[in-house]
Amino acid sequence: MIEIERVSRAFGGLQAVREVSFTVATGSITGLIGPNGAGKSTLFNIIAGSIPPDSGAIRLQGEDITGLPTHRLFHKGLVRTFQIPHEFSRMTVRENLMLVPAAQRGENLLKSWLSWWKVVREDREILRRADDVLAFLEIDHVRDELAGNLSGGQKKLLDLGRTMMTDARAVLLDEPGAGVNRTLLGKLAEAIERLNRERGYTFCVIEHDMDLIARLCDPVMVMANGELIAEGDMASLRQNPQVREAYLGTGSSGQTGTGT
Amino acid sequence: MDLAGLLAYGLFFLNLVGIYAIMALGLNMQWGMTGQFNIGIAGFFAVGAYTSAILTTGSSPTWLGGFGLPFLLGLAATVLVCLPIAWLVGRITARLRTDYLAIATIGIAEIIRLFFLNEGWLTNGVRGIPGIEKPLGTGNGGYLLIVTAFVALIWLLVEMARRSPWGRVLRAIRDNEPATAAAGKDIARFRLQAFVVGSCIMALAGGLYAHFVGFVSPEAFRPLYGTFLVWVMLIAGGSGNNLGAILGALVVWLIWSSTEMLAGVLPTDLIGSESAFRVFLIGVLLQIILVSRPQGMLPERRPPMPGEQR
Amino acid sequence: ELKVGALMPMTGDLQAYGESSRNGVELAISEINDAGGVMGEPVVLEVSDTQTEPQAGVDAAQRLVSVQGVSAIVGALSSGVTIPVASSVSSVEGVPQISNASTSPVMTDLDDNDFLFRTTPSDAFQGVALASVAVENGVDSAAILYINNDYGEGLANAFADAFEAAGGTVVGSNGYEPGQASYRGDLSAVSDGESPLLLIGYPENGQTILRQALEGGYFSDFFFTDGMKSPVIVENLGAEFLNGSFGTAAEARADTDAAQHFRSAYEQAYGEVPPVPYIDTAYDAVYSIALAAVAADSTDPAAIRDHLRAINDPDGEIVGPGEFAEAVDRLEAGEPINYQGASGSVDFDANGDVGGTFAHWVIEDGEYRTLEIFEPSM
Amino acid sequence: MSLLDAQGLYAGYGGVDILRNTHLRLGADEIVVIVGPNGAGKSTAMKAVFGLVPIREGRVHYQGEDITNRPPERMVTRGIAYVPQEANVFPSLSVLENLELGAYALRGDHRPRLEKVFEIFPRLKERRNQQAGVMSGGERQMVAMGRALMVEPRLLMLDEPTAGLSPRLIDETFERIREVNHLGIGVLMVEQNARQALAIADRGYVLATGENRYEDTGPALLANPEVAEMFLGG
Amino acid sequence: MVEVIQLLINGILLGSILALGAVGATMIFGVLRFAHFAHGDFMAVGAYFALSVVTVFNLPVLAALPVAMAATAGLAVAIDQLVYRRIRRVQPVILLISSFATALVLRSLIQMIWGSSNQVYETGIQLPWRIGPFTLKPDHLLIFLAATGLVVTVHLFLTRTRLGKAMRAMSDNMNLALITGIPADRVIMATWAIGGALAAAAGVFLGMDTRLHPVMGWTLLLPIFAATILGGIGRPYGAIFGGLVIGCAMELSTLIIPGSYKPAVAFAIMVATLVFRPQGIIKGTV
Ligand SMILES: Nc1ncnc2c1ncn2[C@@H]1O[C@H](COP(=O)(O)OP(=O)(O)OP(=O)(O)O)[C@@H](O)[C@H]1O
Ligand SMILES: Nc1ncnc2c1ncn2[C@@H]1O[C@H](COP(=O)(O)OP(=O)(O)OP(=O)(O)O)[C@@H](O)[C@H]1O
Ligand SMILES: [Mg+2]
Ligand SMILES: [Mg+2]
Repeated sequence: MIEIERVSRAFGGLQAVREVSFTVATGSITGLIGPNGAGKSTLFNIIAGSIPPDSGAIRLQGEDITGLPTHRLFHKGLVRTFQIPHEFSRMTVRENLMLVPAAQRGENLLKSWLSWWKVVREDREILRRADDVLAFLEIDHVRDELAGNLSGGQKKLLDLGRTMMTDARAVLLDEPGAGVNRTLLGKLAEAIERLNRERGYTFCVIEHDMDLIARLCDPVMVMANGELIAEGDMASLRQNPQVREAYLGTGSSGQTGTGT
Repeated sequence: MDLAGLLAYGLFFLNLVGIYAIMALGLNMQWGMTGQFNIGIAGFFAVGAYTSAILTTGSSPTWLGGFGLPFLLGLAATVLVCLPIAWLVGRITARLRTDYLAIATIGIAEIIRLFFLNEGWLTNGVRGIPGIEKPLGTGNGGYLLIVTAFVALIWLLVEMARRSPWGRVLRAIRDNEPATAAAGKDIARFRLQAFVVGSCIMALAGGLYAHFVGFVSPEAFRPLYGTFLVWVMLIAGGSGNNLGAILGALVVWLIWSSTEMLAGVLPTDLIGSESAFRVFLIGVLLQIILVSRPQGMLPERRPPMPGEQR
Repeated sequence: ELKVGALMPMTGDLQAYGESSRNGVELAISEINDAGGVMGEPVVLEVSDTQTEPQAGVDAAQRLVSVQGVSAIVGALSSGVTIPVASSVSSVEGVPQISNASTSPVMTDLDDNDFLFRTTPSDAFQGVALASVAVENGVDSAAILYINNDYGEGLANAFADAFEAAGGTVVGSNGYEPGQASYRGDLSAVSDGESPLLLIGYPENGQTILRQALEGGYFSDFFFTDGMKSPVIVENLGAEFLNGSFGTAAEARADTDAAQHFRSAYEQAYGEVPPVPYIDTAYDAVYSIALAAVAADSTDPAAIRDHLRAINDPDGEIVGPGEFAEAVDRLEAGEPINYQGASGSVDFDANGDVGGTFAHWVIEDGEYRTLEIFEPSM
Repeated sequence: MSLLDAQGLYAGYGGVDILRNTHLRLGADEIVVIVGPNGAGKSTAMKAVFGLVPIREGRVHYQGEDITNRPPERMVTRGIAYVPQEANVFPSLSVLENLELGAYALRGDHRPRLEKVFEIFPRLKERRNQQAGVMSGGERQMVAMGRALMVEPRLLMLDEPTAGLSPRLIDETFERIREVNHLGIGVLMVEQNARQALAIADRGYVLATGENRYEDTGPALLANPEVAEMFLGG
Repeated sequence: MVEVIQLLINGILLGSILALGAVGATMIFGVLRFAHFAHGDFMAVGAYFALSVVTVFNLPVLAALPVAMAATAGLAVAIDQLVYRRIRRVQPVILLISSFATALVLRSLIQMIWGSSNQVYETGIQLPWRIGPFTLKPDHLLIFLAATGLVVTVHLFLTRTRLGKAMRAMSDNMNLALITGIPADRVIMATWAIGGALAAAAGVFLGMDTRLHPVMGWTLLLPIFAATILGGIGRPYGAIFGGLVIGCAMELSTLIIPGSYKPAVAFAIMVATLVFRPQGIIKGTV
């Protein structure tokens, strides 16, 4: 689905991403882990067109998409979330979701003026979808609240909800679990699995919660200092000394494995 | 001070209010809905006024005239002429953030004004263009009907735009650009559209103004009356709220003209200069409005959800 | 009761002129009222501020007409305000409007239903007058810096044409934008190091330009038009640098009774000689309106308009501003009069314009002194 | 005497109470953890204590002194440091400047303090001239913590300090928190990594819809099956 | 060539006046995130304060300068406390419109107190020194030196005290600044005081070079903003640089284009800067 080929990116003297290559297979849920500052989010930014790579190429289903602007990628079915939630803070939660669907008739000003009733009808349909998503994420009680007033975790959920409003084929999730309550996180994992299974979404997930990664992802890529240092399933990575040293540490969090 | 006189002044007054209300609506599309800080309103206002003036007046040896088009065609032309200009300005300034856009647009507006001032072959330069007629020989009353019709039409169009998904994208852009891009919206396109539509509305107001006062010269398009007053109207009325924009135009113009009577009440030796005191009063009233109702008289309300009655 | 509206820039760029023009208006009204008023009632003045902006100007004018119910308007000053007021208020409402200071040639042909008049001559005249004065002073080449508005541009062109026709050379001519902090670049652009500078403008920026011209060594000799005839300039810059500078201004023959009457009355009322131009023109505008109302025996605006020319009957008895009571008597007796104002004969032509005489003045010992008053030969 | 004692708090944003009769208590050298679902009001409780959300009813005492609704900048001079959940660094300032600003309210040489922070987060020393706004999510979290430690607080309030940190750093962070606590600093923190947090905590509160639901020692809460199922992810 | 150099000298003078205004404007922009439209009128007020000192106590202008600066600083702080403080938490645009109202109030107050005609500190003309083909006016040297001195003082103040950093912190995130224990109100007051004092100095210098008039500052506002933008918003050093560039460009422009288009030069530079280097010539992201 997504082929990342020898992608590099430096910021000043810092080589944030170095010659990284891997493939996110269609229909997979691929994990991406690594220490803080390893370059994971930077890689996401490159894939999603937010920043250009210094070298290397990105292909989406064989098509070269390197350097395409974000909104074009969206229409090719590539969607992302942000590590720090990017909500529309002065719009309501519902509006945050209703914004997302592509090619809305009413996004054309002339059509809005000339065929108002069709626009309203279409919008009603979108609203229904949005309410479904909110109910699923258990934040429908705040649906008319301004998104800026949500709690930190609620914002993360809203971010995920926006990807559910699309007909995406490939979704990049940057730490969907950070700050989300563990009980809800379980449900979130379910949601991701279901989207993957039922709608055929392909996921690439950055996450520091090893329980979540272990439960969802196969394969898992490990980055450190901008390079890809290992890949495989979580169980094998846990045994990899390099990964343990760079990332998991020896303490409890890497090992208390199967919480759920 | 008889009733007929008051009525006559009222008609006149409302004409100007209507013209300013249209400008405030145009600004609302740019600022209230998209967050584009355009302080070059006077530039587009001037483009509209001059376009209509040049196209509808009789011929003259000193400036490019003699087209003698009818009123409505002149107004249509304001929009058509403004379109490419606003598009160009919008393209140039597309990437600019709020404060930068503000200062760029005020610069462009001044350049436009200096152009009209110095290119006499086109605009009769400093002398201005006289003899712009009201359509069908209407007086202030008749013209008020026309202006009111335009205010209503523009209000309807802008309000529909605000409630449409198009408006929703604009508000999203105002809120958070990267996230809007991540949601697949072509930010540059939407911003440009809002800028161009808003500017064309201002140009249309310019055309109405030219026919109302019958004369245009560069003096009418200096920043104070061409731009800041419109801002004051929108902010005092309630940015983001289209009725607020109209109400703001009414209230602010009322303050502007009624302070003169207020200032006359105080003895001159107490306040030095009556007229300076009037400006002082305007400033103070404005401050009071801003401090006591910073959201404006009619604050922004979120557009109704589809199916919701509002 | 006759109500006269004064539409003056009490704020904005031309404020200084607005305030003194109002003095002229008030002076005339108090004299008229002392002489018994119009139709037995005192004349009432309503002042309104144009802010030197057209939008505010038309609004103020409409308020004067509709709310205050004035029968005639004196003003406005700048053509940029006077013309919109004429085309959207006075010609529509049918109220005569007499500008005391707008000199734009555009007004001559304006389609104003014959409601727009002025008591100051069009720019076209002064340029010619100034050229002949310059030649007379031995100027054979000159640089011009003019304020970039219709006043400045009109005068600069009229002067340049007449001056060149008389054999002079214009070494450089440039418009300047008001409100700049530095005009050194502008000065440098027109200076050739020896020719004198013709500065057409108003004291606001003119003073800065003069100062920078002197301090930068760009010019040391100057001549001016009426706009720069202001004692404050000499006061602020020092007489020694300006002595010998000369200029023109629309001015009535100072030796007429009317002019002398005006000057002494003004001095008595305000404790100074009229400091800037356009005060006497404002004063005459009020007299014309009052006399026309008496002649029409009505305060109806259209009737006043219809009689504005009638008070200048060439066969009539000449009356001046100090003789209002006599003029009223004559008019009531049905005899024709010919008003001779402080600023000149005030004979409105078919376009509502007046011809005019000009003063050739010089600065001597820091004082403005009028050398002669003459009528330019066009 | 307890370090912090908040009783019967009612507070919220513009009219609606988010906190309803919430109470929190913290002994002088305790680590206390607040857990609960998203939107429960955990962050709001922290903000209310720190004077960022007006308290409508109830009192907050710090070292016996009433600090209810005091302005936040006064809290710092009293020795309370707070790391908010979001927007907790100055994005356009460098890491070093962020840290220096942490000690703004304090007099004297701050270099020793700076060294101590760098010791805890060596990564920050490496990247000290980096603009904080472009740091990775985890790095920012370190900057924010470091900034708070610069005040040498008596009471450290942390809102989800480990969100976005790698497992290894989470371990380290909790380790640091324990060390800090051993120096006699009270720590009040909100955590979603509840199991680990409760494991090092002296006591814990479970907050749901603005009310105190459970309150016990860390291990006891962990052992409570109801709490585990509802709030700790089973 | 001589002409170009002479114009450059003039440009540096104009530029140093612009720079004084721009440094204050840029600091206010940096901390409070709004374009302060009353800044030009602060300049005018400062100039008139000095005029009062000069006429009442019969002092030379430079002696009146510190008084005018202090008085204007006080005025700026007072206006902030009275008006801006109350609306600081709303949108910056409200502050902007409010500053516009402040501008109206100040300008009309000047008219009511000092009248609206042209005034000068000292009557008469100061004849220039002639150095080879160039002319230089003693006052200009004085203005340039004083402006430089002021800018250096501000520089030292910002770097030697923690205030500069605190200002940038506040412009980043006011809430976080509070949490960090930065006394926001005091920092803001200091910003206003410095901005007001510098504006007053610029006004006094402008008055020495031209004349005093109620709108003297207002007309200089746009070039000041142009300088601010050119230098990168929130960058005091950038503002100095921007002021000098705009000053020189405006003076030199008359060599190429008609004087009536002169104001467009500043704007054209400004727009070009914005389009091609939006962060300003000296990089400013604050
Ligand atoms: N725009 C930028 N300019 C300079 N440096 C940057 C920029 N963006 C990221 N970096 C640096 O690049 C490195 C990689 O950052 P990145 O955000 O990709 O890390 P990450 O793997 O996502 O870490 P985390 O898990 O903490 O989010 C970091 O050291 C960061 O400071
Ligand atoms: N500024 C605000 N204005 C209005 N409501 C707010 C505001 N901030 C938070 N809320 C609301 O208050 C409730 C509690 O928010 P709070 O941030 O305290 O939750 P939390 O327990 O910290 O959740 P999380 O674990 O997700 O961070 C939420 O429903 C939220 O929508
Ligand atoms: Mg990251
Ligand atoms: Mg929280």
